[in-house]
Amino acid sequence: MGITQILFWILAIFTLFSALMVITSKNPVYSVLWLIITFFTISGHYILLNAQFLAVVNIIVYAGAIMVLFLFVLMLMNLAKDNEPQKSKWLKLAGALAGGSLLLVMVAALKGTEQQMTELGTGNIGLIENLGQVLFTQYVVPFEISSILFLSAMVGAVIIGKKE
Amino acid sequence: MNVQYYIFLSVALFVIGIVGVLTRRNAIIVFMCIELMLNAVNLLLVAFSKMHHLANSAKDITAGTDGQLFVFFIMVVAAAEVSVGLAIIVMLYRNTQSIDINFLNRLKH
Amino acid sequence: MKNLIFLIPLLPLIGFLVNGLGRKTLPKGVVSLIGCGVVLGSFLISLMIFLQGSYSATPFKYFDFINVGDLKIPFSFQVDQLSTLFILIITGVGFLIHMYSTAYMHEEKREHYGRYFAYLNLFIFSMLLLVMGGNFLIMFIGWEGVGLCSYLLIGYWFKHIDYTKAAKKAFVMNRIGDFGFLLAIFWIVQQWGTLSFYDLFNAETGKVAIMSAQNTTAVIGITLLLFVGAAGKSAQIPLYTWLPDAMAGPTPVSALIHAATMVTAGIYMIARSNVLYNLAPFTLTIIAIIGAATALLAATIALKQNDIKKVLAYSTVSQLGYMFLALGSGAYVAAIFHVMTHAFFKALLFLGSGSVIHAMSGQQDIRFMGGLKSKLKITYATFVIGCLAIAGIPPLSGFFSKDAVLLAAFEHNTFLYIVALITAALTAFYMFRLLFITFHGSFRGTEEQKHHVHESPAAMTIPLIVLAVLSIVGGFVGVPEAFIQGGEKLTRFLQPVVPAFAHHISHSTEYLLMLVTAVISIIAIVIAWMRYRTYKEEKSTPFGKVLANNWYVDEVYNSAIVKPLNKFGSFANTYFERSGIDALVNGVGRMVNYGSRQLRWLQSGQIGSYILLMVISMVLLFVLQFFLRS
Amino acid sequence: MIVLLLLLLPLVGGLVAFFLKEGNSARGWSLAIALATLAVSVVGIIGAKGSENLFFSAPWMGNLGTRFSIALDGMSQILCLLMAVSYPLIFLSTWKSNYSKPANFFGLMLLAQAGMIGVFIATDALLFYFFWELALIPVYFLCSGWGGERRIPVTFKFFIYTFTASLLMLLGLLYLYFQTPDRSFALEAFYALKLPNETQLWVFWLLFIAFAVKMPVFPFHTWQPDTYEQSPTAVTMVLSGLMVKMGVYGVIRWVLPVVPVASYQWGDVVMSMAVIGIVYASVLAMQQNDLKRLVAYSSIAHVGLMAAAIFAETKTGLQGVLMQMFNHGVNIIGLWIVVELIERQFKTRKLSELGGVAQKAPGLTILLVILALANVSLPLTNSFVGEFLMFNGIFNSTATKYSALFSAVALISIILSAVYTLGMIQKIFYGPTNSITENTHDIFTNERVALGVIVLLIVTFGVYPQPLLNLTSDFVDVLLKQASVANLMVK
Amino acid sequence: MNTLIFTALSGVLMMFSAFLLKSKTAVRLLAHVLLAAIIIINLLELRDVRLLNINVEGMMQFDRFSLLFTLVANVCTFAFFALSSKDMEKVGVHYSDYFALLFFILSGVVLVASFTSLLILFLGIEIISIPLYILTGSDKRNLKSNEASLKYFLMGSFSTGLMLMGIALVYGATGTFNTTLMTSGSNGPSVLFLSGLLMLLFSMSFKVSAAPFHFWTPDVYDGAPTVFTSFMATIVKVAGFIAFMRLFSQAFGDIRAEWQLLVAIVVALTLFIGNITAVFQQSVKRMLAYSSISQAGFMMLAVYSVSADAREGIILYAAAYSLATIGIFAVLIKMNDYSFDGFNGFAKQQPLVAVTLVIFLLSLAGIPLTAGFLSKFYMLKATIDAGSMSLSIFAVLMAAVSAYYYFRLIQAMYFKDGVMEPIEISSGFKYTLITIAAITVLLGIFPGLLTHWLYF
Repeated sequence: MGITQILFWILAIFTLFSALMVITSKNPVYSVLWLIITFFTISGHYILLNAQFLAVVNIIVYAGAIMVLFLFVLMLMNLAKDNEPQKSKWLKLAGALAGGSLLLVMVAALKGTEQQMTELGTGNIGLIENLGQVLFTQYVVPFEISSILFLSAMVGAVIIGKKE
Repeated sequence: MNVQYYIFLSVALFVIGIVGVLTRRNAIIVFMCIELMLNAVNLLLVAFSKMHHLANSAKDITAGTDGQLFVFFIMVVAAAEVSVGLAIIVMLYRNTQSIDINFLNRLKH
Repeated sequence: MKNLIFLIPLLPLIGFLVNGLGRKTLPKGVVSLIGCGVVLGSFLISLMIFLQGSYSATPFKYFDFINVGDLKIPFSFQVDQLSTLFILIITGVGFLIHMYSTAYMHEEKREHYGRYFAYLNLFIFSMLLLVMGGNFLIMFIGWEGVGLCSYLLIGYWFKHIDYTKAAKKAFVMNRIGDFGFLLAIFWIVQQWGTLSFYDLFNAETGKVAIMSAQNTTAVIGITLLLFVGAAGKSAQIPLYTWLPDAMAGPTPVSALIHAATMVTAGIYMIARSNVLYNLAPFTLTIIAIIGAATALLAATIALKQNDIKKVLAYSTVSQLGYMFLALGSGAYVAAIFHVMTHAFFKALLFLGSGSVIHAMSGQQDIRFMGGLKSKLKITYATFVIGCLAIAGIPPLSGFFSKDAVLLAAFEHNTFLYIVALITAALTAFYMFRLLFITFHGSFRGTEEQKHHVHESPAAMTIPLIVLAVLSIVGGFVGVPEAFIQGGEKLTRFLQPVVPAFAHHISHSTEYLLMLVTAVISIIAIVIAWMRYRTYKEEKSTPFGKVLANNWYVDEVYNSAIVKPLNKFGSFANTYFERSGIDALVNGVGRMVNYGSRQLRWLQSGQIGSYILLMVISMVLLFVLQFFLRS
Repeated sequence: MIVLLLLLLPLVGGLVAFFLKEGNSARGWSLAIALATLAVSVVGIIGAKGSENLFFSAPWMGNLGTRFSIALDGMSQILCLLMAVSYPLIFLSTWKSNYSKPANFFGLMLLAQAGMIGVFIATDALLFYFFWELALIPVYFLCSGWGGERRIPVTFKFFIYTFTASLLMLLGLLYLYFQTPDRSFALEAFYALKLPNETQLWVFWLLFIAFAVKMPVFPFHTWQPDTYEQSPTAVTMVLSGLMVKMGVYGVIRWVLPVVPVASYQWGDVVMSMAVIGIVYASVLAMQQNDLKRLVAYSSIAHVGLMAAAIFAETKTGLQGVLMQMFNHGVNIIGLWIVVELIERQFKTRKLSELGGVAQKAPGLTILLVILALANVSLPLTNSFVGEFLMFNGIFNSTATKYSALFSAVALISIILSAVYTLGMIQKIFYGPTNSITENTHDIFTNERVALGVIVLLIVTFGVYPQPLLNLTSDFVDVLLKQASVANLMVK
Repeated sequence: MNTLIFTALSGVLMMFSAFLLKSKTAVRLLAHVLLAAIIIINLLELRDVRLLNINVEGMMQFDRFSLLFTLVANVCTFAFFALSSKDMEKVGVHYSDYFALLFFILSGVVLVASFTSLLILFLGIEIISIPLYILTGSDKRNLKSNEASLKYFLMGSFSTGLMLMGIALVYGATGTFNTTLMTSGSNGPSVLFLSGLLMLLFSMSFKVSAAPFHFWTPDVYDGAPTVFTSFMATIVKVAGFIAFMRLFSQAFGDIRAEWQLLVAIVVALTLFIGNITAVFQQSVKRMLAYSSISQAGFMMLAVYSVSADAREGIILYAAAYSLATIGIFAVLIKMNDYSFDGFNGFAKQQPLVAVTLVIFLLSLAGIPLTAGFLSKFYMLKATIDAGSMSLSIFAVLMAAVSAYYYFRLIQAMYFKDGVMEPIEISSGFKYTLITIAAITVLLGIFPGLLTHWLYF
């Protein structure tokens, strides 16, 4: 049981706990905050898997940009109160059960994979220059394509957001 | 260590996201849960990329990079999606003063 | 020769076409001229053939009627002694009746007059087809043709809905017979692959003639089915009820179709296929029994009828029963003989009654007649002759033919003989009852009838006289050997086609039987004389009532067959069809609609439920993929 | 070429008819086209015996293994003749009844004719299916466009019913296509198939259902009376006189020879269905008060007999069927013409409301009586020959153990048919006149001509049927050889 | 590749056209011109004439199939423009931006039609989806439109999550995103691989609105502005199918036995729910939404039986279905009343248009002599070839049901007489409709016109 393993367990527990908090906490703002924490723990995982670049990007993009955006919107709608309307507990139960069974099934299915499972490796492909290398040689086309995505998203945001 | 743990972890996260989607009424929270699902996927991808790197680094030094790049693209897309999604939610809020998805039932049958 | 024969049926056909198409334009004179002329023409031709005695066992083939695979049915005529005899009767009596009709129907409107003669000619044509046909199919064509004509002529006065109903009844009853006939035909095809009489029956090579096996299923089946056909056409139990109703038609029609010719088609058919019947003694027995039963039943009914034509109708049925009795006893010649004589005197009686009705301006109920003998001398005289003939008083024709029948019956089965004897007595009784009530006593009609009463014109009386003569002398062709050497002319004449009846009783017994018959008839007549010399109201006994309503047979049929059929029909129509089959078909559509209405609830509009359903189905599919598939 | 012409004439003519503005020109045009088709078909049958004119084949639809191949063999000839003879009669007899939007009406009529001719001459399964539907669609529009007040649901039921069945047939054909070695829809390829028995047993139903609904055979018949009742009489003529034959034709062409063993195996089932149907329909016909429904049921009875005779698999029976297809078509069109006349004059089809017409309209009476006699298949009318042959075929069939029983039960129909047909005549024509019928006028020239032609056909082929029989004799021999596989095996 | 580039570029151009061109007519004209240019380029590319070559690192593969489909999609879009682009003005003020988004979507279509890497697939689908979320909501004042857009967005991104999970699992199993290199291990496909496959199956089913992942379809199609519904229901949907087929034939073709059962179930469900539910609809628009589901069921048959027939068939189906549906929608947009009764007496007022509508409906119902029949025919052919008679029988029965609701519209137009307030229809519109109808019939008689491009 190496140090990485111990760290993994701790992080995993944190991740799951905070994720659960995201979906359970009454106050939306809290959920946002919990989600941010989740992202941090996930970044932790990335570091463990020494994908440093992704860890950083994750924090910047998600925790930094996206979640802040969420927060803004929530504030703007001042929904930061605990009395958010709840689904009837039957529906909740049903949802939980469905999700639980899905988990059960997938886990049951995937644990059959044990024998052909390989160990995780180390190595520094996660470093920015290596990624950059590949990104701008092999993956340049998708990279360009994603620009179309952004353009359309931008136009969309304008169409939707702009007051008439 | 064994990749299996990561599979289970991310599957668990993924399912938690799904459960969130199923159990919450607030559109934004639902959306956040979806983001959670995406992150679960990211985690899994990274884990796999490491795995494949170990498996194939002998013949190809950049083996497994693609997985991490995919994560990168997912983040890109997620960002774009968020911008649009929030715009839509705000628009709806402007019109109805609510983002409760239970009230979205003008269209049915 | 061949073409000459073809002319025989062709002439009436032409007459039919001309009269039918020109019924609006042609004046009555022309119509009657054509109508009678064509029949006379074919009569003369057939007479010529008869005198030449030029018969041919092999049929004359004109063209392929049906020629499919190995089923070859030519359109062919066969003119041998048997058919010639019938042709003579048909055309001869037919001509007289045509002539009679010209006077009887003269009040009809022009186009209806034309229509009448067209029908009459068509009937002669079909009847000739029937008797001349060289195979069962051509015979069947004529068979149905005469059925059609009787339908048309019974319903001739179509304004009266009842008449048309009677016509329909007649046709349907005949159809029931034809049902049997057709099946028999198919069976014959199956057995012997041909329908030609020659190929079936000729002594040397005939497929049936060379058979030895008796009472095989096929033979019995075929003969029985053929008999069903005959029973339908010749009004035997159980299919006789149409004949009395058929009296709705004009009287000459009754005389021609329902007495002289059409109803004897059944006898002709069985006589024609005697070779076949000789192989099926079982069938013959049944025929004999049914014949005797019919004869008796009809005779009893005739006792209580008050409609002059009804009496004659039932007596016809009874006489037909006689003929079948003869057939059943194997005495084909006797049957044919009786057909011939019966054609004479029954036609005579019908025409006589027609003359009476004519004189009484449409009155048919004998209770309102009486004392006509002074006014209608000729009619009366001829009528008496007819009655004597049918009663079998020697030496009139009826005596010989009836005697031949009784003799055969006696040798075949004593019981049947006794039944026949009783029938003979009854016949004599009701015929003279009719005679006395009609012509004797005092006049019971209305005043202006009384003034109107007059002897019929020559066109009507001449046929009466001719037929009367025939009724007297007609019997001499069949004087039994017992009387004169070289009697039984008819038998010898028909020898090539119809085998003679093998007598095996002494002449003395034969004399005795004749005596018995004659005496019994005379006694019956005397009783009738005492009872009906002067008309008095008949007191109705319950049994008499049963007879008057002819044993309620019609009612029984009605409630036993017609009603249930209609019940079933209306049930099927309203319930089984609509809410049975159709409901099933529509049910599918309804089901779809219902399902549609239910499925819509899945589309609740709630994202939550949508995703929930998706997740659940995901789970299910996962389970199916990983844990249920082997 | 002639065969192609036979198809193109009504097709093009129909399309042109749509663009004719005013009614009479459309009428005249379509009548002209119909007559032209008649001429062509007569030439095609008498003129061009076995010459190249009777076949046409061209590639189409690329690599689907189907060809645009059409041919006129004995059966096609007799049916095309029927088509060609009927249409002028229909147009002639309905000359006086004025339809709204005549251009569309006659255009659709001609299109339907093209479709049906196509069905009768197609020798390629896919092509056959194409025409099958092409014939259905115009008729659907005709019925629900010009029909009675309940037309829309009734016609729709008819459409869905037949459409579903025909889709199943398509699957059957498709399946057979995959069984052919060289993946082809050609008729010969289908005939060359030797399918294993158990396969045949279920393929049979896929194919047969479509035809059974079209004919219709007993349990599938419920659409028919309603449809006949609701559609305009001209269309009813097409439906009952011609379209019905598509079903019979289909069985003879695409079922019997293609799945012989199954046809043999299921023969008893189908025959009993048919025979029950005959009696059942006749009994129902006796119950009807509506003239159209009565004729409809009697038609069901007659067609049932054809169905039974087909599966008897005897030469006489099949020749009878082929001949009867022609006769029944002609006769029933005649009956419908009379129905049309009566309906147009008295504005009612209720038998109970009619009566005494004979006194006023003797011409009509005589013609109808002759038609009725043909309907009860009296000797010397055409249908007697056909039915005689069919009954004979059934009775002498070796394909079923119960041949005698079947024919006996079926033969009951000649009694029942007499009952309801004569009943009909009696109710309409005999007895005293009433308020509705007292000022009846006799028939017009055009109707007189149409009915006259029909009566002529009835009598001619009743007295001398041999020409029609010769036309189809060879075809039946070939067919039986093809289907005779069944007779080798014991049931 | 050229097509892709030019489509994207024209999208950008349209973006800026708002500043350059003031009149909407000019904008529309520009859009038409650009699309025409794209079609030409596409044609050239199909005939192997490339203006510029770009190394795509084996992430895309512009084979005949993809190019032919792109061509079909572009042509259909052109028909869509010709018929309905004028009606986009009614939706909102951002006229040029709508065009821009449509072009972006088209580029997405090109991507999903020619991907060989799951990354491209993912990007393509997103490029298709995100603009659609917006177009759905583009009628901003209309609550239904808003609601539809949010529903579509949430469920769409949910399915994206599923798809990503699938991709990840597949990647885990094979170590590559390249669909052509994916090989299941020697001892059968690993569980990872299969569960990834399932996830992908779910998400793709969602995109093509196959049951039980179809729930979004009726609501979204109903809520979206009709113009865009028409686009969504046709071009986008069939693009989804092309992606579906490509993915399952390339990546999972060799382990067909593993997933055919599931696909069969999905097909059956889709056909059943789509057809049965459509029967009861009272609004034509919603009926068309359900009919699109049922048609999807038929197209799924191509996925079920990945074969040459299926490829030809799906192309033909794409063309037939898109053209017919676009035509019907184009007329529907003009109507003031979307209910069936709204069409009562339509034939009297617009005989010519009615005829074309009838042709489109017959094509959808799969009546011979229309492209619709042949495309269904191809599907059945492929299915029977793949050895599932029962499935095809079921499909056929459902097709019969579909005739029920299509003919309801015909009945309304022709046989039910009602007074509908007149609608203005330009002659150009009419001629376009007639042309499209003519194409539908032509393809119904000579499918070779289209399919032979796959080979020569």
